[in-house]
Parts: sequence; structure tokens; C-alpha cells
Amino acid sequence: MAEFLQAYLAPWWLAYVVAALVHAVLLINVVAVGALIFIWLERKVSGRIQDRLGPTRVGGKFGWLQTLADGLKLITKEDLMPEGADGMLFRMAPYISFCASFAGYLALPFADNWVGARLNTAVFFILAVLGLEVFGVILAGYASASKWSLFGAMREAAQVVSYEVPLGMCAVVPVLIAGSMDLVTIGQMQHGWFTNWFVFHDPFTFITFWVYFTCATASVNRAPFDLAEAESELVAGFHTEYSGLRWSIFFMAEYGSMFAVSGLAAILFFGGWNGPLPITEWLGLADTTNPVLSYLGNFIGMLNFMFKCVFGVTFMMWVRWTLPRLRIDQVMTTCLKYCTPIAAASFLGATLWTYFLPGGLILPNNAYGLVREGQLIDGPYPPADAEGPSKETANEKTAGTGDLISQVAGEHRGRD
Amino acid sequence: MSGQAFVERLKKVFGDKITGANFAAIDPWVDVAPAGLVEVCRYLRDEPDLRFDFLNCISGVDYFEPDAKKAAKNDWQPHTEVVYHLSSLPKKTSLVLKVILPRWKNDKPGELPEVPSVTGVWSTADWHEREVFDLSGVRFTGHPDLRRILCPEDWVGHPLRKDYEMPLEYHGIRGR
Amino acid sequence: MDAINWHSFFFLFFALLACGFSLAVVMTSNIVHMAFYLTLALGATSGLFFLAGADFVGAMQLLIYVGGTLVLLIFGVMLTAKGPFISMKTSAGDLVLGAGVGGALLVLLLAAATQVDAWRVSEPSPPVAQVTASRLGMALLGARVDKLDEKDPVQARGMSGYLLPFEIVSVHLLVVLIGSAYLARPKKRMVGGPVDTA
Amino acid sequence: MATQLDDPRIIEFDVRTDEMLVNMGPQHPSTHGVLRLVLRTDGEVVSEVTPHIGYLHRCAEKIGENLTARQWIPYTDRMDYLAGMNMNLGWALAVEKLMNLELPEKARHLRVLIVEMNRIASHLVGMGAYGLDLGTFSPFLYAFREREKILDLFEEVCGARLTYSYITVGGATADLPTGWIETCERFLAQLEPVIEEYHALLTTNAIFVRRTAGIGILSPEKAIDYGCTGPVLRGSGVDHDLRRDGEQRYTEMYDGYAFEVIVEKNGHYPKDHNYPAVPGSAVLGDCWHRFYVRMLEVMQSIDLVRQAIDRYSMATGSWGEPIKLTEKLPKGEAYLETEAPRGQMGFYVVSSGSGAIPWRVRARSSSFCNLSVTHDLCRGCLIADVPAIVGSLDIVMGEIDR
Amino acid sequence: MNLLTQPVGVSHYLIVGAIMFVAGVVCMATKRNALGVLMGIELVLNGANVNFVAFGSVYLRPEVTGIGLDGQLVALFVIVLAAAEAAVALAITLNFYNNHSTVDVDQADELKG
Repeated sequence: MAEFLQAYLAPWWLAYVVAALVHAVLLINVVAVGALIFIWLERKVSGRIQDRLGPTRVGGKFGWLQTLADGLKLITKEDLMPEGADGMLFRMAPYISFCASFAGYLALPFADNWVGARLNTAVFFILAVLGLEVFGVILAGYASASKWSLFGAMREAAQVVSYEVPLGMCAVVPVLIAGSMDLVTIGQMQHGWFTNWFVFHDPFTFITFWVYFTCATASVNRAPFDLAEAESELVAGFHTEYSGLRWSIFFMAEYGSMFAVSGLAAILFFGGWNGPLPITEWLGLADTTNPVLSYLGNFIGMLNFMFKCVFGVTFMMWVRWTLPRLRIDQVMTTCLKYCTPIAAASFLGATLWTYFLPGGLILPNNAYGLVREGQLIDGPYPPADAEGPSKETANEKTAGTGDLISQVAGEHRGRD
Repeated sequence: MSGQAFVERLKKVFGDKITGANFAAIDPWVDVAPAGLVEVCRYLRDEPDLRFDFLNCISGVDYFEPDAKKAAKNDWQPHTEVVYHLSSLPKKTSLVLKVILPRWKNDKPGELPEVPSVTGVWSTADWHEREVFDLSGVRFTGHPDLRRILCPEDWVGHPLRKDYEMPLEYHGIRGR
Repeated sequence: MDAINWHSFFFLFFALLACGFSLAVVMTSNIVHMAFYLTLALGATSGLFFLAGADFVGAMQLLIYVGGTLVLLIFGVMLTAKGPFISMKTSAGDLVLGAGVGGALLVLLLAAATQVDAWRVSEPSPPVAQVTASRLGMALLGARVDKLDEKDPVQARGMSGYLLPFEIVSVHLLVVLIGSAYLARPKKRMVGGPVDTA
Repeated sequence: MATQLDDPRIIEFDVRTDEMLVNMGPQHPSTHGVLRLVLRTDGEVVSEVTPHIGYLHRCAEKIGENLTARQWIPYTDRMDYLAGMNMNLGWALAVEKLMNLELPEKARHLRVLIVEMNRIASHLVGMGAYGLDLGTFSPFLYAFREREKILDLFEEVCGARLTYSYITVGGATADLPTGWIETCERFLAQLEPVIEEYHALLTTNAIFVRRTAGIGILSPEKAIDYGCTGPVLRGSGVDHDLRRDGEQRYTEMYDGYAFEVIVEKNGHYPKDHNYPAVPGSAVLGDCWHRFYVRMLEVMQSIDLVRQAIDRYSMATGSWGEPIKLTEKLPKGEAYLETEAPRGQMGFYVVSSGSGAIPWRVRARSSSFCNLSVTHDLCRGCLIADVPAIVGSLDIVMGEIDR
Repeated sequence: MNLLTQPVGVSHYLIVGAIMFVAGVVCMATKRNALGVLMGIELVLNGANVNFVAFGSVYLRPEVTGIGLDGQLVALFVIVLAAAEAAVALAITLNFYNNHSTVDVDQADELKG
């Protein structure tokens, strides 16, 4: 995009600024508008689950402007801060949560190469950044000068630190199969029929997906793991003392993280932007040489990806409105006694499976089977990558498309 | 066991601590002197053929008529009663005990009459006695934590006493 | 005016954040604020790592250091932060002494950092995005894929990677795990009674 | 992991945390109104719970000393506002006992019919609200959906949806409207299969069982000692139900009705329906059993309503004639307890014989006694268990504070 | 020399590392709160890490004949060991707090537990 803009914008760096801004605005819209839609969706879903209608009036037929109306109401509300609160931390906390949740989108590809910054450690980057959301919660809980908030913060700290362990282990399983931590590469490897999705790669990945989803639900604080804001126990937990816009920012962060972990699940296990059938290939949209066609293909891919994410989020809602909440010690046992050992076992199982049955059972010549033949690690897929493997060794690979920072760094070093 | 025989039996055990009984009433009752209340209650609870293990209710009833003209017509002297409704789950029987107290201790207005607490016999008496204390103004001696329960802690007076005057103002809130 | 070097720009941004918040950690006496500033300082450091091309280390810094260690630390802060322990003032003498020694050390280190010409400005390098994660992993397992073309046989024999340190660290972590579990084992105490320190 | 150590003074701890006093309520989502619990906590472990009540005190007993017996009926509605009919019945029976009034047979069956319907409604709310206490929302809405239909039926009967004042001294204020019985039967036929869903959502749900089984165990001795009644008492395994064991004046209403007291005997509940099995981790007297007894009582009440419909339709004669609003009360005093949904609701009426206004009225509330056991049940539990325990007692503050 | 237009070199990183290191040392020396001292240690370790990564970076030193990947490897070890160190130090601090009800290191002058 920056290259495209360079042709029109006089100072070359302005093109980068504009490109960066456009990307940022696009992404922030995913979070902000996404939160609006998800809150509306949550109301509708919960309404339907509970045998009622949900919002029906605001904005026409389905009450689809309800969240906007609520947002306006929240903006006009007084921004209260309790006496005795730690002012700076109290004000900062929602933004920390939001930034952490939002930063995860930096490395989340929405379609083939449609990504803010293609990092070659994207999986861990997203997990790490989403894990930082806990700081906002802890600081909010501490700074509120309320005992309920403090309880919420303590619970959150204990819960999130524990759940990062199985979550990381589960995320490693697809990484192990793909041989890359680059989400774009992982996504590309699963193209074709849905049998290429990693969730159907072997029985262990299938188990891993469920463990991943459980842990992801726990790490974004959704019921039945929403102990930090357990309203029947802790009033509202860490955000008891928040009101107005700051309160709603916590919610945007929550829905943003829900979308991000669902997106990660979609890419790691469900083929990302690849549909169940290789329709884009049949239609000839996978042709990367034709910009219009590949744009269309990617657009369909993005819709695919969005659908999977929304499905993941809806699933979380479904769970939330069905199950009672666990107790804090049960949450911890769930993590330490069940999720972690299962994740570790399926990690081991997936390792052995990929070692002994590298091509899988069903389709012996599927994509990743072929890739694994010659290359041990860092196998770029598709093998005919832009620049091809580096000369040094087969293992050394120069990435065809570097991340944003490296591009910037490299190009301008050249310029200087 | 007929009522008469039952009272005879109690009298044999407790002597003059059983001050009377009424069999004609809808719910026949036994009058107990305050001094012997706890003993009687424990006996009633523990005796294998009685087993009054369940305290249903403690009520305070204040007998007082502020209007002198009406008071003259009454066939009773002003007094306060504490009524204990007991029942026995295994025997499926029930019993009423009454303790008759003066309206004021030593007839000094303002000093609440006293009854020994039966919290040691039935734990449920704890809250019931607090409520009777709160609303009817009877002091239960030996109660572990005799505080007001329904009214605010700084409330003045005991509303279910017949001479209770509604306060005109409470923390700036007008009473009437 | 020369064009802005974005790499330098981002470097400056993160470096200022890192240095500023490190200094803020020293300056503030409120332990909770300290923890907060430390978080930001370490987060900014991970940004520096990304800029230096060490993606994996940067992500690990965020995941383990900021996401794990610091949460633990803040947990500890919240458990002990009450009343007098939130804000413990250092005596003026200590401060002066610390500032003096620290200043001297800083001068020494800065002098050392700026002495070597080769370190000062980097040569323009081609845009290479490395995938470091797997090579790091291979190195940990004992294969130095980045030093395969080592000509000197003596040095090549030394390129056995980091298998031994890796094992040592693993055992160390296990020991730490057991040790902290021992230290943090449940203890019993009477309400209001003496603390059983056994 | 309710930390129930032998010596309650010994606390097991990882990190020394200072004891903290936390106010749960009066504005707290899970205190069922305006209950205030002061928790003394050490970390997540609650070492002491002190309930403070009285935030909803409306001086009902004092008001009763200024109104005639029938005029006080609306005030009974507002005690256990989820089971207004049962409250009406309790007071009506107590006054009838004082006046020695006998009721025609049809009125008795009418009362059983109405009262058991209200028991269903009340237990449905209790079930749904318990779900809320444990963090699940949908059962609450499902319960309200069904309760709404009962309220519609009651509205047809008496015009009110919450404060009915329908059952009154001497019978009821009106007969059932035409066609009501059929609507009611249709409702029962529809309700019965729905109960299965509730069992799936709550009773047998793994998380629900883990949250309630073995939590807040109330021994039968303690339950009796604290005067607990109703499902709380029966959940502890005490075989006591006033509909069977109560006073003659009350039990004669249920004469000839076939029903079994819902209580666990020899490890299982009376099995005349397809009930889910008792989970292995449940201990008699814990939150799960209290909840389960309530669920079974819904089925029992459905059965009783069906029987009452039959008998009511067969019975001849009047549905009862309410006494005059200013009917003079004879001198004397009467105490009568009935089995309300939340336990034994007792009314004590003293009359000086001088007019229609009683000398003293007293309401013995079941929730009041049930709540008084909280501090004992909550000792050493976790914070999350406090709503679970208080919710399992199923209290209504209107009845406690009166 | 304009920092915004010049490419950065290793020494820029070293300066950042030095500042963090010194901040950590001063923090360790002056804080009375045991957890403050712990935070100082974290800063020191991070200052060192910055140096390691800088020396091993291909961007800053394209020749990479020096320590190459070793810088990142050592940094990784430091991160992992810092986590372990923090866990143990925290456990010790909390134990100290349990026994003495204080986190003031100036008062930790007796050797018996």
C-alpha cells in the first residue's frame, strides 16, 4: 500500500505515515466496530438462548443500533473515580487493557498476507500481547481502592498466569506441524480442502483445539471463567468502580480479545482464510499474478476468516449463557490438573504423529506432507516462495516478505 | 399424656417454677417463672418422651392500655408476656410456654424486664430473642449478642410496646 | 533535511520509553507505581529487541518477562502493599550515595559504549528478515546452523551449541520450582495466635 | 475445597494476608434483596459471616395491631412476596383457628390448588435465582417464563400478579373463573417436560454439581437446632413436612391427597418420577440437596394441583364465604404454622375480645430462621461459596424483615 | 548528528542498556522495599540483555562475525533465569513478610528464620 501511495504523495515518508494510519484505522475499526457488533450480537444471542427477543427497537428492525445508543449514553455519563483511588493508575488501566488487546491485531492476518505486520513469531507475539491485558485488570483492581476490585484483580492475576501455560502449549502444536510461527505461513499451509485444516490433522490436534479454546476462554475472562468480574460474588470485580467511557473501554478490550483468540484459533486450527472447499482456486481467484483476482480471492478469504472468528465468539457467548461459573480453586484445578497435562500429552502425541506419519493418514500427499520431505524447519510454503531458499543452507531462509519494521529499516538504510 | 397430667409432672419436677397453666385456651399453655425457664426448656428438650427439640417462635406480647378509661374495663393488670411455641419433630406434638413479666423491671419505667435466654437450649432462639428485645423490649439475660436486629442500632424505643411513641424525626427524616 | 530514518525513529521512541520508565522506577517511592513503570520499561525493551531483529527474544520478553514474571511481581506487590509498605522513603544519605555511585558507573559505561568506532554507526545492511526462532531452537539442541561454514576445525568443534547450558537451565528451573513450592507451602497458624514459622 | 479444618481457629495459609472485612450488600447482586453480610475474609477464605438484616423492615406486626384481621391480609402478601397465596393462607388459617371457623370442602380444595400453584411459582424463582447466584443466567429467564404463566393464571383469579390477597379468612375472595381449570391443566401438561430441561441445565450440570455438592453442609441436628424448616430442613434429611405432620386444621386440607414427603431416605429420594440420580459428591444437607428438594417439590406440587383440580371439580357446595371486614374476633390467642414454600410460616394472633382489631399479631418467618444458620454454614468457605450457600437457603428479605 | 536521520548503531543500544543497568543498580542500592530491590535486579538484567541482543543483531552489525546468534541465546537464558530468580526471590520475600510482617530489607538483619 505504501508503495502504491508513494506514486501520489510528494514526500516519500508521508506515504508510509498515511499507509500506517490507514492500517491502524482499519484495525481499530475491527476492534471498536467489532465490539459494537459483538455487544449487539451478545444481546441477541443471549436473548434467543433465553427465549426472548433481545433489542428490537433502536435503529430499526433488529435493534442493531442499540449498542451505539448505549455507547452514547456511556459517553455522557459522569466519569467517577472513588476517593482514595490511585488516580494515575485508575485512569490508565482501561487503556492498558485496550492497547494490549488491540496490539494483538498487529500480527493477525485477515487473509493471505493481509496483515498489519508479518512477524515471523506472530503466534507468540499475539499470545504475549494478549497476556498483557491482565495488567490493565490488575491495576484497575488495585487502583480502585475497593475490596471487591482487589479480589477481582487477584483472581485475574492468578488465573491468567496459570492459563498462559496450557494456552502456549496448545498454540505450539500447530506451530510444530507447520514448522513456522508465522501465521501467514501457517494459514497458507492449510489451503485446499478442509481436511488440510490442522484441527483434522491428527487426533491430537483435535483434542488440542478444545483445550486451546477452553484456555482461551479462560484467558479472556469469559464465563464460566469470568471470575475477575463474577457479578454474583464480587459485584463487578475489577471494574466495580468504573463508569462511563472507561468502563466501556474495558468491554471493547474484552470483545477485542475474544475476537483475537478466536482469530488465532481460526488460523491455527481451522485454516484461517481458507474455506472448507478450495472455491477460490476453482474460480481462479488464487492467481497471485493478477492483482484484481487475487484481491477478490483475498476478500473472500477475509470473509471466511471473519465468519470463523464470529463463530468462535458466538460459541463463547453460547457457553457463557449456558454454564454456571466455576469457583476460583476449581478454575485453577481445571488448568493445572486437566488443561496442562492434556495439552502436554497432545503436544507429545502430535510430535510423534508428525514424526511417524508425516503425511497423515487420509491424504498421503497433502501439502504439508510434501513440504516436510526435504526441509526440517522453516520450510516455506508454498515451496516456490518469492525469493526461494537462501544459498547457505536449506534451513536458512530469507523471508519473502519481511515484517513492517524490517522493511522500513532495510529500505531506508539503503537510501541513506 | 393429658394436659393435666403433663402439668402435674412438670410441677413435680420443678415445683413452684411452674406458675400455672391454661387448658381451656385454643393452644393450651403452661406458665413458667422466669427463674426456671432455662431448666424447664432443657428438660422439655431432653426428656426422651417429650423431645421438644424445635423452637418455633418466641413472641413478646405487651398488655397495657394507655387509655385509662378503657384500661379500667380490662380484666388484666398491665404486664408483658413472652410466649414460646415449641414443637417436637419426632413426637409431632406442640406446646406453648408463657413467661409473665412486669412491664418494667422493678416497676421503674425505662428499665426493661428480664428473662433468661434460651439460646443455650435452641440456637434459633438467638435471633428470635433479638427480635423480641428489639420490638417488644424484653432483655434476655445471658444472650451472647443482644443487639437490635430489625430496627437500626440507634433506634429509640421498642415499637411493639403499647406505650411506644413514634419518633417525630430520625436522622433528619420526618416521622409523620 | 535528510529523510527521517524510521528505524532510528522507532528506536528513539522505544529507547526513550525504556530509559524514561527505568528512571521513573528509581525516582518513585510508591511500590505499585514502580511495578507499573517497570512493566512499561520492559515492554519498551521488547520493542528494542524487535527493532534489533531479535523477534523471538522480543516475543519471549513479552510472554515470559512481562506477562509472567512481572505479573508475579505485581502479585507480590499487591500481597504486601499495604499501609507503610506502599511508599517507603529512602533516606537522603542513601539517595545521594546511590546517585553518586550510579552516576559514576553511568559515566564509565557510556564512555565504554561510545569508545569503539565500529559500534557507533552501522553499515547499511541489506533488508534481511531472519527467521531466528528455529535456529535458536537448533542451537539450544546443539546444532549451530548459523556457524556451519566455520572453517577453523578447532572453532567448529566448539560450535556444539547450547545443549549443556540448556540442560543445566532445565534442571535449574526444576530445582526452582521445587524450591518455591517448598517456600510457599501452606503453613498453619492460629487466628491471632503465634505464627508457626517451621 | 471448603477449608473445613478440625479446629476452626487454625487457618491454612500460603501468604500472610491480613484479615479483611468486606461488606456484601445491602447493594450486592446476589443477596436477594437488601441483606447485608459482613464477611471477615483471609484472602478468598471466609472466616466469619455476620448477617445484618432489617433494611426492609416495614413494621408489619405493628400495623397488624391497628387493622382488622381481614384488613391485614394484604400485608401478609408482602412478606414472602414470591408466595403471597401461602402467606394469605397462613394468616387466614390462624384467624380461622381463633374464630373456630370451619370451611366447606370445596374451599379447602380450592386453597390446596391455589397454594400449590404458588409453591411451583416460588420454587421456580428460587431455582432461577440460584442459577444467577452461581453465574448462569438462562435458567432464571426460563424459570420466569413459566412463572409468568402461573402469574397469568393468578391474575385471572384475583386480578393481581404479585400481591394477591386472594385467600382470605373464611375461604377465598372469589371462585375460580370459568375455563380456568382447563388453562391450568394445559399449563401443567406443558410445565412437566420443561422441568427436565432445568435438570439438564442445573441439577446434573457438572459445574453446578461441583459448585454445590459438599458445600454448606447442614447436619440434621443443626438444622433442627436452628429452627430451619422447609426444603432446608428436608434437604438435611429430616422427614418433616407440615402438610403431613402439621396441625389438624391444616393437614385436613390435604386429607386424601396422595403425596410423599420429599426427603432422602436410605440414600435415595422417593422415586415416582424420572429424577436424575444424586451425584456421588453430594453430601446430605449440602446446597445441592437443598436445591434438589426444591426441584422435586415442584413435581410434587404439580401432582397435588392435579389431584386438587379433580377434587375441586367433584366437590359440591360453596367455595367459602369471606368474613366481614370488621368481623369481631373472640378473646383468645392462636398460633398456627403452615408449610410455605420456604418453610414453616407461623402466625400468632392474640385478641382481647374487644373488637375486630387483634391485640397482637406475630409472624414467624421461615426465611428468618433459615438465614440465622448462615454464619455457621459459611465458616471457612470461599467467597464464591457464600452466594451459593445463601442462595441455597432461598431467602426472601420481605419475609425476614417484615 | 541527527538521531532521526542517522541509522542507529550498537552503541545506541549500549547507551540504553547502560542507563537501564545503572537505574537498576541505583534501584537495588536505594530501595528499602524488598520488592523494589527485586525490580532493580530485573532492570539490571534487562540492561544486560539489551547489550547482548545489540551485539548479536544483524541489523546493527551486518558483518555478524562476532557473537551472532549467541547474543540472542544468552538473552533467552537470561530471561528464563530471571523468571526463576523472580519466583524464588518472591517466595523468599513473602516468607520474610509472613514471619516478620514487613518487607523492609533494612530490618532483615537477623540470620535465623
